[in-house]
Amino acid sequence: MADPMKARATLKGDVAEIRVLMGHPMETGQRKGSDGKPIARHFIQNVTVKVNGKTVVEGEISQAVSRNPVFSFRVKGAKSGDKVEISWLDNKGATNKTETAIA
Amino acid sequence: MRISGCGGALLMALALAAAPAVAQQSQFEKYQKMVAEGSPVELFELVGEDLWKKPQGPNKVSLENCDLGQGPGVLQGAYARLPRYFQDVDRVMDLETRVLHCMTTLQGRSREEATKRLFGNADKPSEMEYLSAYVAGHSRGHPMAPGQSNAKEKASYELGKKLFFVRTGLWDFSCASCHGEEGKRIRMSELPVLYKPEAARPLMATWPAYRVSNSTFKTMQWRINNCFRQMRTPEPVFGSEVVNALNMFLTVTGQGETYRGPGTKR
Amino acid sequence: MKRRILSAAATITLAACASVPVVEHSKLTDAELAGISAVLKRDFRAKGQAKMDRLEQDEVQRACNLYADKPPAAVAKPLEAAQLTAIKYPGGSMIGDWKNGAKIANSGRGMQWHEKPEAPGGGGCYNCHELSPKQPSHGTIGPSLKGFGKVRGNGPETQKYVYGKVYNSKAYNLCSHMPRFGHTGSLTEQQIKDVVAYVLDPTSPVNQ
Amino acid sequence: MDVERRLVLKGAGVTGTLAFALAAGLLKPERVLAAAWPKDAFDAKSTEDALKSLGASSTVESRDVLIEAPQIAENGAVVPIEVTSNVPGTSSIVVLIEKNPNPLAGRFTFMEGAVPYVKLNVKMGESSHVRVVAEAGGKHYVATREVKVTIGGCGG
Repeated sequence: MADPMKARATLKGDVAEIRVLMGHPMETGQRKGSDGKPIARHFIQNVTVKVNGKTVVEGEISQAVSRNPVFSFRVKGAKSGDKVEISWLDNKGATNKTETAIA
Repeated sequence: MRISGCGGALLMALALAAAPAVAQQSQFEKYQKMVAEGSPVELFELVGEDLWKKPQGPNKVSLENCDLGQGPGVLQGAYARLPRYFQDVDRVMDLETRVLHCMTTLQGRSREEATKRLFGNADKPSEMEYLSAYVAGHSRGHPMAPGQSNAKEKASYELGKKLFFVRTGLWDFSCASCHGEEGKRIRMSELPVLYKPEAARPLMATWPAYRVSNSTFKTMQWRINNCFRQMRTPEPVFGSEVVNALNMFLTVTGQGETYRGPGTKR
Repeated sequence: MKRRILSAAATITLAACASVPVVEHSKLTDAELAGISAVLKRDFRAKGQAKMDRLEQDEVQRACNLYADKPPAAVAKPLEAAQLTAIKYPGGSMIGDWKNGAKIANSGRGMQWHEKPEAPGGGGCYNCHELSPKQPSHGTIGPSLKGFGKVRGNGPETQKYVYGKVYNSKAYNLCSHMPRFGHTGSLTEQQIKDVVAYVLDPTSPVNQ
Repeated sequence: MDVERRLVLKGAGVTGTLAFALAAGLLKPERVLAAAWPKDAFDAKSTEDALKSLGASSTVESRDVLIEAPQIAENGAVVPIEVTSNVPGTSSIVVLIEKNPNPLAGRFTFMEGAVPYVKLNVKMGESSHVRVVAEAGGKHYVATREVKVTIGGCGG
């Protein structure tokens, strides 16, 4: 099963609060597996948030972000119905994305 | 924090009585609140939905017609009314016991196959964990109201109550050894006095839950199993009367609280 | 708001407060305890080192269960005496290596079904007791033992008391929450001596 | 902002394009990612080195950089942190956990109406100061906050 991902965007006044959940192990490279061997570092490096196709937030993150990352962002001047698109790219080149509309 | 009904009044009284512990307590409360707000728990509901609707087993059917007590396929509020008595099996079942029953009856899977991996881990959560998240999510906003009218439901509660206090296992522990006195901790973890409604209500209204210390989703059957592991007993059988009775006792003790899970725990 | 939800659902929940019975830790009859024992044996399975014999109720567990952890002196005293007699004390000094004792006090491992029986277990002392002021992460189920040796000294009688308490707490208080670490083979003689040292040795951080 | 990163992550079709490019061996993942992610800053072993690598070696303390975090976290695996910069013209926010082996946890760049705000969960190996640096008009404003980490549980 692909890593699940979910976003929600709600308007408070003219600021949209965007919350995104990403299924990802965010391995630090310091943990050992059941075989005693270290588990390779595996983590999301880039997070991009777009509203109506325009990039509003670019995040570069490390393995220090917790497993199954959850982020909240805020965008001013957004309107109900605006399209929010969030994507990530990890250090192994895998990507995922999700979309939602501002409610 | 939500304070309501008699549990709330008691909670406030307790908070006042336990004044010296308040400074530390409030710090953990802030941590727990912030963790709950930033929880990835919904992801488990999302995957659970896929698994619920996925045809599986020799019968190649999904679990969508599983009867959780409110009729085949009814998910709304079903979890909040568990554990309860089921006539078709003439016994009390909690969420996981009933889901397992649906796997073996509806889907035609063997108990052996369906119970091969009930408790998952962060790298690979189990099917049961995902399904529990999905089903429980449909009870948000419903008051916790486990079955209590049938004779077997009453017997289950009574058995659970006795089991809660029974000293057993290599180290002579009962549930009450850790969860029987106000204001106690194991290390820095505060221990809820689970036979009292004011402690049971907020807890039972938030299981099953994403557990930070496991970095994954955990269920009530697991929670009870894991307590017995640390009590140094043998292992309770999944879905057995003992585990269901303890779950019934805890749920009845915490009843009336509005379900707001699946929650997030430390 | 909550009240409204409650009343709307009143038919299902009844009155939320009134319907929850007050729960007390009640005494059990012989028949009730026998019934519970049978249910436990039916619903549990041996796993790893955690065998089914762990569900056998010995006379201590039995008395505590029958009397809701408060047995009358006439019941408790003879049983405590029997537990005390069964303690196997080491010869000579009972003070081992406090540094190793610190590790045992900090480790909550041992005797669980997922663990290898040969892996060294811990005493989990910090789960319940405060000991060294340098370890702030301690439980509160048991009394604080900070500075125990400084207050009580470390003479032969005190050594014997602490050794005995760790070996079999039930010899002193029949329904104590504390496990019987020596009696159950959870800690070895040397390990208990090391814990005694951690509690009593003047150079141990517990006594600084 | 560097152009290459924009190219890599631009447009809805980018995931497919990138996946195709990777599969076809046209791009090595390391090369793509090195361009998109400040490796030297993330590999830095100290807060100072990480900030130097990001061009933020000189910072001034500011009350307009707000950090919301629990004083005590029960579990270092998840420490929630909420950061807001009220410094006018803030273009990016950097989050560092001083005692982590690699202190830099993330950099967030805001544009097109995004509020200089982010909430995230980080891992902390031990009790540590959390340092947040906001960039506005080429200057760097800093705030710090201590978070204590305890680890609970029995059974080992």
